[in-house]
Amino acid sequence: MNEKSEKLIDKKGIRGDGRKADELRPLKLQVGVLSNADGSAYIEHGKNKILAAAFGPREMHPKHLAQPDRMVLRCRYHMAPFSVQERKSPAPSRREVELSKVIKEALEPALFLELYPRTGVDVFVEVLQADGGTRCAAITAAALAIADAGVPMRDLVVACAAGKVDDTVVLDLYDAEDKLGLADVPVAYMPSLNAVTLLQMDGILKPNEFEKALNMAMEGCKKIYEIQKEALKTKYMVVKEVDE
Amino acid sequence: MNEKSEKLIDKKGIRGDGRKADELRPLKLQVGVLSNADGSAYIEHGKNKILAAAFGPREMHPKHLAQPDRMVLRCRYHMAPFSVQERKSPAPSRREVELSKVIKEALEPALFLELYPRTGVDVFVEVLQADGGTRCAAITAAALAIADAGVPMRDLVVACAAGKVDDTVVLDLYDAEDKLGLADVPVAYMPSLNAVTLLQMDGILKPNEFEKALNMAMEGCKKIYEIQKEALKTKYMVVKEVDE
Amino acid sequence: MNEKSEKLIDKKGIRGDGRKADELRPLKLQVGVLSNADGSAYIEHGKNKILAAAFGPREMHPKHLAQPDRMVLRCRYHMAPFSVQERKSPAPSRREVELSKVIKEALEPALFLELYPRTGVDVFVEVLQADGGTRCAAITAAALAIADAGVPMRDLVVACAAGKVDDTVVLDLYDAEDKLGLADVPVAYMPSLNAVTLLQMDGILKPNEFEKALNMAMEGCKKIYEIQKEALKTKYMVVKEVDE
Amino acid sequence: MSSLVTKVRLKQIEQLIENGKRLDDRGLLDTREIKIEQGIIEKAEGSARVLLGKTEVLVGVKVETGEPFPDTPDDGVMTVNAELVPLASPNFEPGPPDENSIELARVVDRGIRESHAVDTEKLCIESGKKVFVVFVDVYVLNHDGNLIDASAIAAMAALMNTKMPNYEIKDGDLKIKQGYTPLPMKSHPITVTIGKINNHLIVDPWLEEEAVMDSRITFASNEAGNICAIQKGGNSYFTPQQILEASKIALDKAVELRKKLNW
Amino acid sequence: MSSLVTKVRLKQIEQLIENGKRLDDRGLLDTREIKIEQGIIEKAEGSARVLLGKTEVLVGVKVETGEPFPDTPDDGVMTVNAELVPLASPNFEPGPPDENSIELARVVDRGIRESHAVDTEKLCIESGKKVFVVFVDVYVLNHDGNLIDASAIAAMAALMNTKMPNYEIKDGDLKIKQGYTPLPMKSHPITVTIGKINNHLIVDPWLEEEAVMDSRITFASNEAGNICAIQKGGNSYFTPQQILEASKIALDKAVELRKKLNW
Amino acid sequence: MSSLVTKVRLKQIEQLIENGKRLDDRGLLDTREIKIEQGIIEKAEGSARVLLGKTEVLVGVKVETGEPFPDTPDDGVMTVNAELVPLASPNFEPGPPDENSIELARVVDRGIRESHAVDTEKLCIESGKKVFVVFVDVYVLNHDGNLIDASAIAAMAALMNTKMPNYEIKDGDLKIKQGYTPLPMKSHPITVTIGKINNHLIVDPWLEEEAVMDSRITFASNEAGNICAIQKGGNSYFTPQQILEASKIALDKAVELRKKLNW
Repeated sequence: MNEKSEKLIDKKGIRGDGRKADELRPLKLQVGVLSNADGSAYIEHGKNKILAAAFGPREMHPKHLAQPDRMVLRCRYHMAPFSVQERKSPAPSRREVELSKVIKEALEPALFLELYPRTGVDVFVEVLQADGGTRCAAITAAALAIADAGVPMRDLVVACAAGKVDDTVVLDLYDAEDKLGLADVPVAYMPSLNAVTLLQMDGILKPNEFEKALNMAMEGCKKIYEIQKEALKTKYMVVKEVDE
Repeated sequence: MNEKSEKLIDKKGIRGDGRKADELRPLKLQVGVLSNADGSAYIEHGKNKILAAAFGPREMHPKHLAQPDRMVLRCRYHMAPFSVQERKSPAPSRREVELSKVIKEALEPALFLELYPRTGVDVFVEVLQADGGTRCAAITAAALAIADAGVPMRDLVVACAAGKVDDTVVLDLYDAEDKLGLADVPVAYMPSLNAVTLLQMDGILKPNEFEKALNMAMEGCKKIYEIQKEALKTKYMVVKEVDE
Repeated sequence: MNEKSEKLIDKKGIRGDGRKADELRPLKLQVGVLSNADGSAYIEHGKNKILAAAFGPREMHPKHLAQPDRMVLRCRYHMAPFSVQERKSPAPSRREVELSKVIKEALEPALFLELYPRTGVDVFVEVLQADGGTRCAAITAAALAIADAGVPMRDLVVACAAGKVDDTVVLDLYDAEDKLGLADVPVAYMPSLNAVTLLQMDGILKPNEFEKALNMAMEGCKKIYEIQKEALKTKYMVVKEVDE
Repeated sequence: MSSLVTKVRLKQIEQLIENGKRLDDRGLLDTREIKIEQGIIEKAEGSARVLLGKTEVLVGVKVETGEPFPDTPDDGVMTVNAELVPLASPNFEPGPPDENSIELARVVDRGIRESHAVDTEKLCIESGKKVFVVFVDVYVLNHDGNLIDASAIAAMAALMNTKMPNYEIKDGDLKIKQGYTPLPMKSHPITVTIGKINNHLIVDPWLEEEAVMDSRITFASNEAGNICAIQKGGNSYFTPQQILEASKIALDKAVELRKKLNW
Repeated sequence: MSSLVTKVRLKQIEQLIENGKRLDDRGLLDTREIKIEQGIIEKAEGSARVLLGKTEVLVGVKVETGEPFPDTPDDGVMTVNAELVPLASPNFEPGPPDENSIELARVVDRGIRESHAVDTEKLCIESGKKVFVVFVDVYVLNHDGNLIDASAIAAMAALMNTKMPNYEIKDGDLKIKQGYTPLPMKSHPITVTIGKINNHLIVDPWLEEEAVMDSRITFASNEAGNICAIQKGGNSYFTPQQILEASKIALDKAVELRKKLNW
Repeated sequence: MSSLVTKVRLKQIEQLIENGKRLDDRGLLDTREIKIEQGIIEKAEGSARVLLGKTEVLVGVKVETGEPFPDTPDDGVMTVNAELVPLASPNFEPGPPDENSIELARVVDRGIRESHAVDTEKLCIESGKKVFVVFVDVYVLNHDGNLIDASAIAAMAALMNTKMPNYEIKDGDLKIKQGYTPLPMKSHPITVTIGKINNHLIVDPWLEEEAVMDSRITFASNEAGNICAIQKGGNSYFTPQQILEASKIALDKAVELRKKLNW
């Protein structure tokens, strides 16, 4: 994050894209969008456009990675070459490797790993367009994809960032705020269990600012959680209608 | 291929290297040239100099690639670093990966894959010097190497290109025609089965030109087929003499 | 090596770092320096600082590398990025691959490979600072690490180079002599068996110079051998004291 | 592939085809429905999503500057890459491009390059030094068969959607000006793939057919009805007669599609 | 990890913790003893070896010249790489960096970068063309748990030990002068990791605890007591209350360590 | 290797050797027949094919221009690469160079480099900026043992066959002129490898012998009878006496070969 930020919030407290400090970007979620995956979801969060797919529980490949006492979750977070300003090489960057790991660790607490020993679930995330906060949007979509695959979950996982722009703690940073702001705090959360499953921070925050950002991010998560549940219901309601 | 070609054929219809439109380059084939391979062949086709070796049918390595109901054919087409004008890195290029695949698919129709379940045949092609039409010369040699390894075949596979240079459909393009001509149509063929097993095209051809090029290429194949059979006979006749 | 060397030895026969022709650099050896390895050793030889660790005999991983009739020794010689003047990429260079192989072949003759069929011993060498003669120092430390792991040995292996600087055959070249000298002859040796297990040479030597260098290197090895045995004793004496 | 479709399914497909029918109710020479959506990746200079039945391909085009190839100092560079990302099929695995994605990229590339679809001569900024580089990234999102045609159409649709910044050269330096120009194009090739099952030719094979089919052959053709690229694939053969028949079908289909797409 | 520590051992650790004790006799909020040795790699521009209990990390710093990133033409470059070399643990294998070493490098990098520890603005030689590049190579020599804190402290100690050649710019060329200057630094972040076992928070978990712990959370903080980087790891969760509690513990521990290290 | 040759075969080889004989009827100190063919790859600047018994190696030399190494700004660059291509042996696999091909390349390189065979000082075009780069690519076509000697001889024969374009420097630019000059060379090292089986030394071990032999040692020597490179290989040892004996044999053999080859 920057040391000093240009003014990104005007005198009335309105941000560069017209939002108030604690306002989310527009968000759209769709479940069951890919026919070959066992479960899938598509998210548009601001200008982020991200697909997630889940395969499994299925036999591990290669077999020696299977665990005798639990299911193995694997995740790949990957950006399309055209998703960012400068074309990105399709080979995984160090950033993508790290994000794949923290996303996996954000989703694992939601799963009953011990229920399916010797199997694996693979979650693949493709960022088609990036606009700040891709890891959070990826988690929100990935949790839906896992649910859509019929894998039992303790709760959905939902993610949202808060951060600091100018002197203000704000919710859900977009690209420009991500680059020019003072701090970014991505949070993944299971609302009904009050459990934080991902937490990272870049930038500089006073302890009280951090507490405020954490709470704001969790409030954001709760709002997205409602949209998430709605998206899941919508798909299965449609299915029900077809069945009748 | 080029959009416009310089004049490569003179008024008498004679090409840059002295050939007529439907004439093949000089061609030399030798079978059983490597002592460690189960089968091998060497081809000089124009200035192309290519070695092919076949190993198998043998146990697959790694084992998990073996198929329960059929033999697996693997091919590697590879160019020596010194085979072309500018030194080529020995790491396989995308072109070499694609050619390995189409060469494999050109040879497979000649094999009785279901006869040797759980086994593999590996064909390795090394282009020692390249002069246009290496994939065709590679197939012609590879088929001989497989036959030399004693693997039963429906027919030999033989390959030759036709193409368009200036306004003329010509047989068996050499390097300069390949670069400056208007179209190139490599064809692999099993003459006694009248079966085309490889067909590609680069450039622009009218449908009737394409038909003419396809027929011309097959005629070229038939001529090379005779040399191929001769080479095979020569080796085994020599063996016979030695035995007596 | 150079064709012509600047004067590296003064008129009194004293070398750039103050040593006489047949004098070793200061040498320090420590055994059992790493708690996770089965055996380990640290060497300071001149300004070389090198760690070696041994793991095993243990199950081979991957399993298909295990040999039904003998133990497999694997070695990795690796340089830290900060060990040399210009930062070195951590990916193994061709030089490191070759040295890993010759170091393995220098250590193997000391082991009773047939005693532990189906198992493996892994030796990892990390050069933390390089000052000429790293392969020799690495072997001296690696042999101690193997001994420290409790793997039975025919003898310790000890290594030292001799070479030619100006007109003189000298012992144990340091960095500047390695770069500006006329020849370098690294030798690994098992003193009690009178067996040379590594021998390489760079540069130009007359046959009688080579013989002299070989003998001088073996004399150097014998001196280091005493320090090696002392280091091993010191560790196990300490252990003994603790036990009492 | 035999594990994908049981032999029962193979027989079923063969019998249907012998009666001129297909599992998904198409006629032998029908393509699946094609939907094209352009411009959906705003951050890319061009993009298009193509649905060919359930096969879904997204292509993004990025335009950057770089060096020309030494042998064509006055031409811009166009390069095609294809990723078979693992969410598209249980059979795709993460990792560097394998022979299938490399073949896909090269066949799509060949159709565009050989028909001179992109006018690379207009992409030169400074001869021998600086040219525009057009990156065409093919992203397969759902694999339900015939990736070549879906990718080739998506790549062309994305290129036709591509906008480049206006610029001028001042004292050898590139200056970006206001506004955008479309990528200069000279031709609009259309790619059609024919499958062969038991000596029957079918257009636009889908996943279940690909699992049992003998071979495929792809033809790219331009506005003039000329062929500009061919690729045979699969581990069986075609007779010369079948090839000529397939080329006629493919060229006819291309004319039909060209009308439908208004290319 | 369950193979490393038997369930018996897990129970033992849990019971100890519930009584405020640990296997190695520490209190729940005690760090292991830290030993720092600087300057041991004379050929590197800076170096430090840190022993955190039996965990041993060596960091070497090389300073070279190179190009700045296009978006920060006036800033030098700082880059962190971590190698989990196989002599440090029977579980480390030779090969390119895996997700664990990449995460380690990036967390160490983030603490240094986000706190602006290295004054990269002073590392510019010629705007947009030539800057100093500071390579921080983290070398884990023995893994006995909590690699993040040991590596972060060693990286900072090595940077504080780093000497750069004096230089001047003459006619656009870099001329090395006599003598050395310390690497310009603006801040000295301290990194503290908290583990969670059965809803108990422990400071500086060691190997046996890591094998059974639910999750960890790392806080880097600067002289002003502000947080400059956070990383949660592990396949379980924290409640928001646990996070706030952990942040307070980590910040307090950092103050304590800062005094002890005199940073 | 024990699977290649049964123990029966090992015993047979040992017994023969104890009687001064070998499986292929050679004496212990005889090399196999050597055939050298130069210039067979017309498109390369130099090439040679060597048959050493049934071992077959093809070396191609390409001469291009590039940058010198920073520490030798006035020297051209010579680089050796070796490929154990899979058609040469059922035990060679496709893929990046393994330790065997890297060792082979480096031993061949060392013999040429340390004897100063190529006069790299004459390959400088512009000090510090542009030099000739000589790529020596060793291609093993059939592996019947003793790849080092066959490759080293083939590399030297290819270098001796190498023709460079005549050129002049005009205003800092390289201009190619008519005609060719031979690559400038200063020395012609010859490489001889000795194997050890049961304390017996044999010259030029072939495949069946390599499978059972204890160790090998290679000596490269120049016209003056000086040693310019040594490499011991294999998982056994030599006594110092054996080494001196081997060095004498190798130097004698080199003299013999030098006469035969007229180098």
